[in-house]
Amino acid sequence: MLQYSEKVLELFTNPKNVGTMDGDDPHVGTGVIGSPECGDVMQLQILVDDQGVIQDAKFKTFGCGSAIASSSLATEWLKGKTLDEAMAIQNVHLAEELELPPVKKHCSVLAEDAIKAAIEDFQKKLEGRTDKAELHSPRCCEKLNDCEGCGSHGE
Amino acid sequence: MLQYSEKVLELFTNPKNVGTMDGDDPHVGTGVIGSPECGDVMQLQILVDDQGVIQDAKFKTFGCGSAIASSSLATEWLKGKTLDEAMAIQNVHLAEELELPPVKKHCSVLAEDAIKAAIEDFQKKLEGRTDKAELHSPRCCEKLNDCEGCGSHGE
Amino acid sequence: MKLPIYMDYNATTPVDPRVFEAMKPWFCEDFGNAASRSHVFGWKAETAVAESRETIANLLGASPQEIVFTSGATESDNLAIKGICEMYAPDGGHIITCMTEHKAVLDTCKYLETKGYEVTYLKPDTEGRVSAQQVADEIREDTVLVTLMLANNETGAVHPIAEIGKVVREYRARLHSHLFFHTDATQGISKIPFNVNEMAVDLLSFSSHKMYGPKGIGALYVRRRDPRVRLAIQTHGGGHERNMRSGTLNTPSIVGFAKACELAAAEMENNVAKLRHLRDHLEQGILQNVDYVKRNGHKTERLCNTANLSFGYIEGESLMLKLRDIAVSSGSACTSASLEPSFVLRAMDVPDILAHSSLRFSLGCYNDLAEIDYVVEKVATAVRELRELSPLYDMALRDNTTGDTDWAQAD
Amino acid sequence: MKLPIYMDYNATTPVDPRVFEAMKPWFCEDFGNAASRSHVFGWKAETAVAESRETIANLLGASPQEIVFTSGATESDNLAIKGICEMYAPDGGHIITCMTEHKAVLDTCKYLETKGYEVTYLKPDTEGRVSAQQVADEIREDTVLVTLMLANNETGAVHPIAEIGKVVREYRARLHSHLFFHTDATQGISKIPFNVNEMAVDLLSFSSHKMYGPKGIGALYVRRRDPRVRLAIQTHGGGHERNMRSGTLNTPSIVGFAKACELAAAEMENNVAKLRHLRDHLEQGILQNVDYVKRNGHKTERLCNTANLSFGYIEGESLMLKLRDIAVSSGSACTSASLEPSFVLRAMDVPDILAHSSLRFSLGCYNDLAEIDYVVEKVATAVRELRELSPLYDMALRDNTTGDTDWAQAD
Ligand SMILES: Cc1ncc(COP(=O)(O)O)c(C=O)c1O
Ligand SMILES: Cc1ncc(COP(=O)(O)O)c(C=O)c1O
Repeated sequence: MLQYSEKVLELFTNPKNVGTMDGDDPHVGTGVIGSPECGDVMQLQILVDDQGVIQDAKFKTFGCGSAIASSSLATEWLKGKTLDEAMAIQNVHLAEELELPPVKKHCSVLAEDAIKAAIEDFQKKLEGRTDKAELHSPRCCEKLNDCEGCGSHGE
Repeated sequence: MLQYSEKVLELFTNPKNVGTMDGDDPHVGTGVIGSPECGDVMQLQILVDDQGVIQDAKFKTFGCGSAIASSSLATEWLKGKTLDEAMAIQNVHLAEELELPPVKKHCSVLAEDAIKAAIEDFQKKLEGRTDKAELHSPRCCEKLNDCEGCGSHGE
Repeated sequence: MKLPIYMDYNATTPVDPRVFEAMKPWFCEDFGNAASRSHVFGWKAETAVAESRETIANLLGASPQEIVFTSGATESDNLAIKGICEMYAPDGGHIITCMTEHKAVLDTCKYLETKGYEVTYLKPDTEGRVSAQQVADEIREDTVLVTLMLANNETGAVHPIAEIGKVVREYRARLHSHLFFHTDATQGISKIPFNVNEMAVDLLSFSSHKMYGPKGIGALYVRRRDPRVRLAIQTHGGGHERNMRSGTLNTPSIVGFAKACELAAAEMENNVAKLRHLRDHLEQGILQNVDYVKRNGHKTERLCNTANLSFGYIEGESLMLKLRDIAVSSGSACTSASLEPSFVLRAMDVPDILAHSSLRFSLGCYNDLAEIDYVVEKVATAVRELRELSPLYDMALRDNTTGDTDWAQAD
Repeated sequence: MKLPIYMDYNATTPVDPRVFEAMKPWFCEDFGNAASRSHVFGWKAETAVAESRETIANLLGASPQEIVFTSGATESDNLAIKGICEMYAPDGGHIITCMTEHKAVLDTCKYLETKGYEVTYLKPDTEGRVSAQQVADEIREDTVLVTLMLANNETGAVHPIAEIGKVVREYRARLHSHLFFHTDATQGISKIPFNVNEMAVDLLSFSSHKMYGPKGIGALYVRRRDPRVRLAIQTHGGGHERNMRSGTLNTPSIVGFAKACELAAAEMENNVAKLRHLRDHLEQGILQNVDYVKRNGHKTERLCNTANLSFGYIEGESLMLKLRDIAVSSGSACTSASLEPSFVLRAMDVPDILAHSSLRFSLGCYNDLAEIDYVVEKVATAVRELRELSPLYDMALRDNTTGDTDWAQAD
C-alpha cells in the first residue's frame, strides 16, 4: 500500500456511481477488464441515449485504492459525453488528475480499457452483434521488473 | 595488556631487588634469557658465598608486567637458598604464586630459565671455565597458535 | 485508545523500554571496543558482551561459545547456509529447504544453485507445514544441509522441528556423512520454548528486533559438540567471534538483545497465553461478523500471535486502505503493480485471488482487548463496504460459486 | 580531571550526546520497519532512512543512491572487495593493496588468493605511505581492483588517495578494462575533508563508531556514474539496498550515523585544528621530556589525532601497565604471549624491538590540554622507571649503540 494522494483517498472513501445496470438493456454497454489473479477487475457500464450521449455510468471494482478511484473518476467523466468524446479519454488524463505514482499507472490504463470495452459492447449491441461482454486481459498485466522500492522484501 | 593479579601489580609497582652486580666477580652468576625481538629479556644475577648459599640476587627485565613480577619474585625466593634448592625452583611455583593466566605462563618459564642460567654461569666460573654469560633463547619463544581471546583483531 | 494500532509485530517490534534502559549507558559512557585488550574501557565492553552471550545462550539451552553475533537473521541465514556448504561440500552438494522459507534462506539457496549445488524445495501442505517424512524422503548421500524455519512469518505455521531434527540425526549417523540441520527461528524464538538439544538443531538463526530488542543485531547458534560444526568464513577481518564473523562488536545492541532474551525467557509463558487469547478473540470476532473468510496457515500448529486471513471477493490493498488506522500487512506483494501474490500462500495452493485478498494480523504484547474489538468492528465494516463495490462478489452470488472455497467457520 | 583518560579514539569513539538524542525516538516509539510499505510506522522509518542516506552522501559529495548501509567497515570492505572481484573477474584477476591495510581488507584479499586471485601487497615506505607511482608500476591488464586505505589506524599515515585515484582512472581509460579503486576511509572520513569525485574513488568504506556515531552501522559508497559500479551480492535476502545488501534496516543507528556525519561536516574544521594542536602538544611534550623516542608514521601526512611512538629499551605492555589510568593501545600485538609485533610497523621496517616498545595515542574531541599535560608527565615518569629496570638500556649505554636509531627530535 502506498501513500495515496488526497484525490484518490476522497474518491476511494466516497466513491461515486457505484452500481450495476442491466447488462441486457440495449442502451447499456458493459466493459469488464482485468483478472482476479492479477488483483484487479473493473466493471464499467454506460447508459447511452439515442443521441449517443452517455446519460449515466456505473462501476464496480475489485482492486486497490487507485483502481477504485480511477474507475469512479472515469464514470464521472463519462456522464454527459458523446461516445466519441468518451473514446478520447486517455489513461494519462486520469493518472494526472489522481496524481497516481508510476507504480499505479496501470490502474488508469485499466480504466481507459474499461471505457473502451464498454463503448465497444454498446456498439456491438447497436450493430446487432450478440456476443456477450467478457473479461478482457488488461494491457498492463505483465510482471513488472523494476522492483526498486518494492515492499516484497518485507521483513 | 591483561588484567593482572594483585600480586603481579604489587611486584610490578614496587619491584624488589632491581639492580646489577659486577659480572666479573667470581662470586656472581649471571643469567640473561630472552630476546628483544620477542619482547622479553631477563637478566638475573646471584651472589653466592663460599658455602654455596645465595646471599643476594638482583634482576633487570625488559618485558611485560608479569615478566617483571616473575623476575622480582624469583630474586626474592633465591636469597638464602643453596644452589641445589635454587635449582629446584620451577616455573609453576612462580606462576601459581603470581596467579599468572595461561598466556603469561611463559614469563615464569623465562624466570626459571634465568635462574638456571645464572647458577650455571656461577658454576662455570667455579670450575674455571671462562666463557662469558650470553643471551639464551628462551624455551617459550615459539609463536603461540591459540589466538582465542587475542586482542590483535583490535579495531 | 491510541491510533494507529500496530498489529504488524512479525515485521518488527518496538524496543521494550526495559531493553532500552539496559542499552543506554553503552552509547556515551561505557563505549569501549570489546576488542581493546589494553584498558578498562575495552574490558568493560568485553565483560558486557560475555555476560550477554551467556544470557542469550541460556534462552536456547546453548553454551555461550556457541553464539555468534551477527547484524540480524538475514546475515545469520547467509552465514549458516553458505558457511556449511562451502565448508563441507566445497564442490557442490544437496540442500533441502521449503518453498515458504524467508527470502534470506531462499535467495541464498538460489545463489548456491548457480554455484553447482542442488536444492530441493519441499512443498508444504495446504496449511503451510512440511512433515519429517517429507524430509526423510529427500535426504541423499550428498545432502549437506536441511534448512527449515521454525515458524513462518506470513502464516505463523510451525514446522515439526524436533521430529525433523531427529530424522537428520538418524541419517547423519546412518550415512556417516556431513549433514546438518539449520533452522531460521526468527519468528518463533520468543513465542515457542526452544532448546537446541531437544530440537536437535545444529544451527539456528534469530534476530533481536522481532522480540522487543533493537534492530541490527542477531545471532547464529553454531553447535560445538555432537557434532562440532565448522563454517566457512563469510565476513573476513580481524577474526572476531571465533573467526566466524569479524567486525567490531556492537555492545549496546548486544546488551539490548540479551535483555530482550532475558525478558523473553521470564515472560514467555504469560505473553504466549495473552497473545493467543487476543489472537483467538480477533479471529473469532472476524469470523462471527464476516462471511467468506479463509484462514491461511495451520489452525493450531501456528504462532500464538499470527492470523492470516483472506477475505473473499475483495482485494487486500484496498482493505488495508479502509483500515488505515490499523497497521497490518498484506499477502498481496509489493505494490499492486507487481502482479505477484505472496509466494508463501501460493506454495500452499491458496488461489491467487485469495492471496490478493489476504491480510496478516500479527499481534504483540502491547495490544489489548479494546484494540481487538475496535479492529473486528472496523474489518467487518470495511469488508462490507468493499464487497458492495466488488464485481467479483456480485458474480459469485449470481453464479452461485461461493461454495467452491473451504471458508473458515467460527468455533 | 576525570580518570581514566581515554586516548584510544582510533579503536572506537563514544557516541556524541547529540547523536544519541537523535537516535532515541527510533527505538520505542517510531520503531517501524522501513520495508513495511503498508502503514505509517513503515513510512516514517523509510523517510528517516532516506533523509539519513542523503546526509551521509552529502558528507562525501556522493548521491544518496550511492550509499549502501552495512553493519560496519569490516562488512563494507568485504562487500567492496569480494563484490568487485566476483562481479568483474569471476575466474580470477589481480588485486593491488598494501601490507599495512586493516585486517578486514587483508584477510579478504588472502581469502581471494585461495580462490585463484593474485594479490600484490605494496610495501609502504618507512613512514607508512605508498606512492601513486608504486600503484602505477603494478597495474596489469587483469588488475580489477586497487584497494588502499585513506589513513592507517595504527600510525595515522595518510596515502595520496587523489593521486592514486587519478592513476587508476588513467589506466582504466587506457586499458579499457574493469579496474576499480576502493578506499577504506574508516579512520579518515571525519578528519580529512573528502569528496569521492575529487579523490576519484569508486568505492569507499567507513564506520559510524569511529566518528562519534553508534557501533554496528557503516556504509559502502558505490559509484553510480563514470563508471557505474556493480557488485556481486554478498548477503542474500529480500533485496534491500538495491539488492546489494539484504536485511532489515537499522533505523535508529542509521539516524545516529547520519547525525554523526552532519556534525562531522559542520565541525570538522574546528575539530581538526583542535586535535592537531592537542596531538602536537602531546608529542612535543613527550619528545622534550623523554629521550630515545621514535615517531612511527609520517610527520605531516598523518591523521591530526594520532601519535604512534616507540620508547627505546622498554616494552610496550609494561609501559601501558604504568599508565593504567590512560587508555592507549600498543603495537605489541595480542598478549605478549604472541611474539608477533604489529604487522603494520613491521611492514614499515620498524625493528621488532621498537615495535614492541610502541604506544599509539589517538585523541578525540573530548580530550583537553590538562589531560595532555598529565599524560606527558606520566609517560616521562613511567619511561624513566622502566628504563631503570631495563637490561637493554644498560647494554645500549654500555655498548654505546643508542646512536644506531634515528630518534625523533622535539621541534
Ligand atoms: C523468518 C525470518 N527470517 C529472517 C528474517 C530477516 O531478519 P532481519 O531482517 O533481522 O535480518 C525475518 C524478518 O525479517 C524473518 O521473519
Ligand atoms: C581502517 C579500518 N578499517 C576497518 C575497520 C573495521 O571497522 P568495524 O569494526 O566497524 O567493522 C577499522 C576499525 O575497526 C579500521 O580502523
